Amino acid sequence: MRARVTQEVAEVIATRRVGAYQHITLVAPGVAELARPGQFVALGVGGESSGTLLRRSFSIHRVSPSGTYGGTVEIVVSAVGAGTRWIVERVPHDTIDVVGPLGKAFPLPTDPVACVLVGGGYGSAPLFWLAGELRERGCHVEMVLGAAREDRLFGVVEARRSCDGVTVTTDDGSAGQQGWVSDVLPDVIDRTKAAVVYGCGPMGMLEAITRVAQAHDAVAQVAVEESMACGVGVCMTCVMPVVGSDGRTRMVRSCVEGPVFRGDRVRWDAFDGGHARVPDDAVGAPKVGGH
Amino acid sequence: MRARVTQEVAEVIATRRVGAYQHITLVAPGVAELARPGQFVALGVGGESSGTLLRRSFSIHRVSPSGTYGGTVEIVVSAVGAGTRWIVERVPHDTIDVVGPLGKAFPLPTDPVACVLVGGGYGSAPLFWLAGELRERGCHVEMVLGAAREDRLFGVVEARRSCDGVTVTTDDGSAGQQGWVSDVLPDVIDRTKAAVVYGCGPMGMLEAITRVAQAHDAVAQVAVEESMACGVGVCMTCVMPVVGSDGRTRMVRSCVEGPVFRGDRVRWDAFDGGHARVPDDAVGAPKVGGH
Amino acid sequence: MVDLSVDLGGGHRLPNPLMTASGCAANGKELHRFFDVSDIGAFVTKSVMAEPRSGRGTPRMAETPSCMLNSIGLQGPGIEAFVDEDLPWLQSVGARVLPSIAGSSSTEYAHVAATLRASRSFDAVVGVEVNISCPNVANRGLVFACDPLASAKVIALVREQLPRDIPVFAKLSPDVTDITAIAAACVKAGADGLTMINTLLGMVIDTDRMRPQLGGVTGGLSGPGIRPVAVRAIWQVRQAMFEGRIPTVPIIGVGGVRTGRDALELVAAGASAIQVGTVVFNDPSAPVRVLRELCELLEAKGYDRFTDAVAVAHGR
Amino acid sequence: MVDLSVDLGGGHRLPNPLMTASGCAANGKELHRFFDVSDIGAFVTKSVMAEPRSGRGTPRMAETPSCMLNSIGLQGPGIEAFVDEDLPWLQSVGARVLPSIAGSSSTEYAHVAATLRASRSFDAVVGVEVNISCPNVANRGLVFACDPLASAKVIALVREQLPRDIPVFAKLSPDVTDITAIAAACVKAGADGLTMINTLLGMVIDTDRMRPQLGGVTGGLSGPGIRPVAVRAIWQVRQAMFEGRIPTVPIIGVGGVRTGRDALELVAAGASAIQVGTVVFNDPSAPVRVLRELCELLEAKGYDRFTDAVAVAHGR
Ligand SMILES: Cc1cc2nc3c(=O)[nH]c(=O)nc-3n(C[C@H](O)[C@H](O)[C@H](O)COP(=O)(O)OP(=O)(O)OC[C@H]3O[C@@H](n4cnc5c(N)ncnc54)[C@H](O)[C@@H]3O)c2cc1C
Ligand SMILES: Cc1cc2nc3c(=O)[nH]c(=O)nc-3n(C[C@H](O)[C@H](O)[C@H](O)COP(=O)(O)OP(=O)(O)OC[C@H]3O[C@@H](n4cnc5c(N)ncnc54)[C@H](O)[C@@H]3O)c2cc1C
Ligand SMILES: Cc1cc2nc3c(=O)[nH]c(=O)nc-3n(C[C@H](O)[C@H](O)[C@H](O)COP(=O)(O)O)c2cc1C
Ligand SMILES: Cc1cc2nc3c(=O)[nH]c(=O)nc-3n(C[C@H](O)[C@H](O)[C@H](O)COP(=O)(O)O)c2cc1C
Ligand code: FES
Ligand code: FES
Repeated sequence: MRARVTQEVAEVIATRRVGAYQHITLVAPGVAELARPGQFVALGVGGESSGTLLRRSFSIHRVSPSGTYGGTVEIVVSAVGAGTRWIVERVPHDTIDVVGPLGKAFPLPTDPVACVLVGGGYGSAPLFWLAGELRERGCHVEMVLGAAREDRLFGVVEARRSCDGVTVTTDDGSAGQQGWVSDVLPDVIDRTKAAVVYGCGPMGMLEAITRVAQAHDAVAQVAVEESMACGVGVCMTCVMPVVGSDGRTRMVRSCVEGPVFRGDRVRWDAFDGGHARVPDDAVGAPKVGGH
Repeated sequence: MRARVTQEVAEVIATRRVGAYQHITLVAPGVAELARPGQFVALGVGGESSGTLLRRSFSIHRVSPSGTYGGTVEIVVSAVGAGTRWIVERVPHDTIDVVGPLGKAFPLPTDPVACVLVGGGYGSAPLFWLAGELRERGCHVEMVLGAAREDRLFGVVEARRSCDGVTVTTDDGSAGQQGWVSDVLPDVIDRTKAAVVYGCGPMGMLEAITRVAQAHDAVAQVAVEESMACGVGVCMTCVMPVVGSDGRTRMVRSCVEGPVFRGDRVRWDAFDGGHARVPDDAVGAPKVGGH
Repeated sequence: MVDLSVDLGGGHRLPNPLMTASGCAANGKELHRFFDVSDIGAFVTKSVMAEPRSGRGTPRMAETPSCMLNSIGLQGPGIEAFVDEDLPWLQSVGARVLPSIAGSSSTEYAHVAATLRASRSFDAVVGVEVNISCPNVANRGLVFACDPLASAKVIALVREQLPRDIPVFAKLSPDVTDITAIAAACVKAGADGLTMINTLLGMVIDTDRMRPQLGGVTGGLSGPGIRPVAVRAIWQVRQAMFEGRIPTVPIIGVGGVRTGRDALELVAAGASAIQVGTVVFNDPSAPVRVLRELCELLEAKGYDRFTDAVAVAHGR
Repeated sequence: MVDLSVDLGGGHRLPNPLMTASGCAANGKELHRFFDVSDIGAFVTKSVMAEPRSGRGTPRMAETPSCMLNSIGLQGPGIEAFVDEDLPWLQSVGARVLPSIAGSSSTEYAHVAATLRASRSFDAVVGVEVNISCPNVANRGLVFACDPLASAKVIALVREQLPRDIPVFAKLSPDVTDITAIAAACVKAGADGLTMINTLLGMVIDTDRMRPQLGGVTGGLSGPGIRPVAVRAIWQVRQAMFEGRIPTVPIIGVGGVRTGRDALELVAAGASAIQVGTVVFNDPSAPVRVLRELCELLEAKGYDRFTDAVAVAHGR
């Protein structure tokens, strides 16, 4: 059986600016009840006469399964294009059509091992909830937050509250240490003897996290962000080359088999400037001279 | 020289329900300054990601060339489809893109003759402003307002205030006299000895007004409502067969040569169930066997 | 209550005319989380070829106004896995299945059809849709659907592999000068029905990188924006049937259906069944919603039977 | 400042590549109320035929998602009135004019071209666009643009009527199986450039009345929704030029351009000039706005000359 999913017309009950992002709270009791950290929601854009057909995906920042308004779902949105601009312009009492929860959640360790959670930009959004669950299981949890500049960091204060240690990096040094998360990650893993590194952020960062984790004998679990037409597993647009348990590479759907993948399973060698090739050794790859 | 026109992003400063309609006030100083009764505005629908390309046209109900907010333009909207639904959902401080004033205004008599103004449904919207201008010129002005039911009448109270006489009809008798405006019009014309009958409303009503006016030696000036893609005279979608001063019929653009036409110039015989044929005697009409 | 049932051939009476569109619904499991896939008239599966295929590299999609562009490259498990896993699952939940088959050569199509026919869950099959919008390796990659002869050959070979009571639907491409010529060739070759339309060939440039946005350079355009092209294609072919230029066979309409009103547009133009494709990405339960809306519309208009509305716009 | 100028042939250097699209801008007076029509590279007029034409009955349009459908039926004053009134007016305001001509037979096209050439304001003309998407009475109404031979004949006859320094642009229809074949035929017949694309054939059913919504039954689909088809057509033809299958001539891109970004898409695919059509109905000053946006984009990307961006997406 696949995980349960629901579709609901959610009311916006709060929306506020946080640095470069918009933190939005939606009343979506169905989603709130079912979701686990690492899953995402897909939001419809525009009203009845919208020319924007495809939903926009957002990691679930937090859920509150019940409350004054019923269960709520929170997301953190960076307005980069027309779809996200429409979403951040919603005001309280506006409604947004939500499908979720979607995708696989972060797998949790069975033992109380140390974990490092690495978030790039708004990629930190799903990590606080994850941190809470890990600490409940007795894990030592540290967080590394990185971004281009200070206003693109999300949740530094909350990180300090909810984790056992926080390291911040910015490309321009406007907050924390100047540099990339991958510069500080080796030390954090070594110091905490982390067994798992969780990552969420841009592809390049996830690849670097995977590399560092591998070099330091930790498992990387990364949440990817691929362009998705449907988000529910029916269109095959969100695929990426991933090695299966049988050792063979397949183009797998990141919306249902991801967005969380074990970092060492992702064929990072196939990614290049926004494109992902089908590796020649992938199952069903085009043969020379056609199929 | 053609009449001047402007395009502006107008702020909604007031919007309220009036019977079955929404009465909306827009800050549009450019339009307000240039407009004359009978002209219309064309409003953009939806935001940045709207799939609705074409503007929606509305008669100008009233303008206030200056005021607290700058000049305002008022319209009365009946929500019938996706575009008008979007417009009536706008709340104060939302903006709407407005082009106007468009089309020809109602021609005013040079002498202080008696006039009857006939409005069907929201078709009465532009008539109060016209009534004021006519009375300023010393005309005796009576109004006939008709609609299917009471909530589809617009401006009965205002009519009583701004005219020398008001007759109301509804199809179901829920207000005024049961029946059509054309039932009461002959008496009103005869009683007032009206020289001009102005009409605005559905096509069938305008044809009836024209017929009655002609039979009672009055000139009919009717404002039509054709489906318009551009509203500014460039697309040729809004045409209808009209007899010119040379006695020849042409397919003329109702957005620039109308929306106000002399009723006896319109080729009512060409209209049938939402379609308008090109009369065989029209200039450039298709000949048998092609052009 | 409007009688929504429809018979598209072979005596398989479908409870209603709503279907998924090939490639827009995967093979059932995913949408079954949103609605019961046996509630719609038939479930159309992703076009399947002989062997497993990885499909193309990414990006595979671009969003465009009221549309989208895709170049999936027929990713799929191959016909063996399809008949071993997907078809039995669909049968287990009671779905009526219209498998879509594809190939790079007419013999590949025939092989896929034969494998399907020999499979243990073939009872669930109510017809076969032949996706002829595939590049023909024997003809420099020109798609079959652009050539009446190549189309006819594929249809004739597929028809041979399948029992008579399984209607074969040829799925046509709108990217041709005269779609009635292709339709006529397919029907003459044995097609029991036609599905119209497949995507339009389109392209998007990524203006940040100043290069084609899709890994596959060109792609297929679909969604509400193309609906007028679908309506026109259905109208033209149905008109040719009325005029006797093509034998009358049922048409399955597809292209940009978002609402019951949209579905009715295709029906009035001549479609006897309706597929909902891209709009599923917007609303995963669109097929059942469109069905409900269509039913309400027919009821409001006083129709007793869905089939009475088919092609009514002709000759008005 | 980016150098926006472009030479489309005949030594007529246009100050910039932005144009109106035929039939979406009337003949200038109306839009001159919104912007100075001499500010854009060239003004393309409504296709004009030999005689005055009433056009079709109404409704002549239907709105569709991100698009519209029209069947105007080439309403117009005829070439005599055009050269007596419209062309002199355009000349008087300093516009560079690209008249669009049409006909029901190749001789009608030639007659229209000859009348244009003999007219007193011919100096304002910087080229002639030949709208070959007209029904050919000699061939059961099949549009010229769907047949390479018929297209070539029209172009050859028109080319003969006009001085060498007046480039002739053949405006192609996307409704063909292989647009490069039509392009090749037109260039071989003497076309100095190509305009792509005209509208797609489409149809809308009025579901209230259950009959075709347009008086003319079918109509032309235009607007942002068709942009991917325009980009693809431009790309394919430009690719054929790179591969030497068609002699290289300038392409004027048209189809769904709403913003400077959209224009750049067509340019990167191979267009040397851009027309803005349907979007004018949404925003009457769109041609100058798109020009400004395009200029800003080119500047941000570091281009010195507009022409350097033409066709850059090829081979990346
Ligand atoms: C699983 C997942 C989780 C995500 N979580 C978040 C989050 O928590 N906060 C947040 O701000 N953003 C998140 N994103 C990215 C977000 O979905 C995109 O920024 C958004 O889709 C852009 O839409 P747009 O209309 O503003 O941009 P446009 O560029 O106009 O979009 C055009 C098309 O490209 C797609 N697209 C563009 N950028 C991305 C992207 N980065 N990832 C995927 N598709 C993209 C859009 O969905 C759309 O189909 C997530 C994406 C995925 C797949
Ligand atoms: C000169 C003029 C003045 C008008 N004045 C008013 C007014 O004061 N108040 C008011 O409520 N309405 C007025 N209308 C009608 C109004 O423009 C339409 O009701 C509106 O365009 C419908 O848009 P929609 O999206 O809600 O409906 P839809 O039916 O979804 O629209 C589909 C398409 O048909 C066109 N259309 C539909 N109905 C009409 C119609 N009656 N007239 C013209 N085009 C139509 C639309 O513009 C659109 O392009 C006027 C129309 C014209 C031409
Ligand atoms: C992502 C995607 C994948 C598709 N895959 C197939 C396919 O495998 N076989 C096929 O015949 N059609 C395929 N199609 C075409 C659809 O079945 C349908 O014909 C087309 O999209 C038009 O309908 P729509 O506008 O409702 O989507 C695909 C369409 C999309 C959007
Ligand atoms: C209302 C209307 C009328 C048109 N008339 C003509 C015409 O007379 N001649 C012509 O070559 N193209 C005509 N076209 C096609 C446009 O010039 C253009 O090629 C097409 O609309 C695609 O561009 P767009 O999407 O920017 O509108 C017309 C288009 C519309 C919408
Ligand atoms: S987004 Fe459609 S399959 Fe993943
Ligand atoms: S609406 Fe375009 S010419 Fe009148």
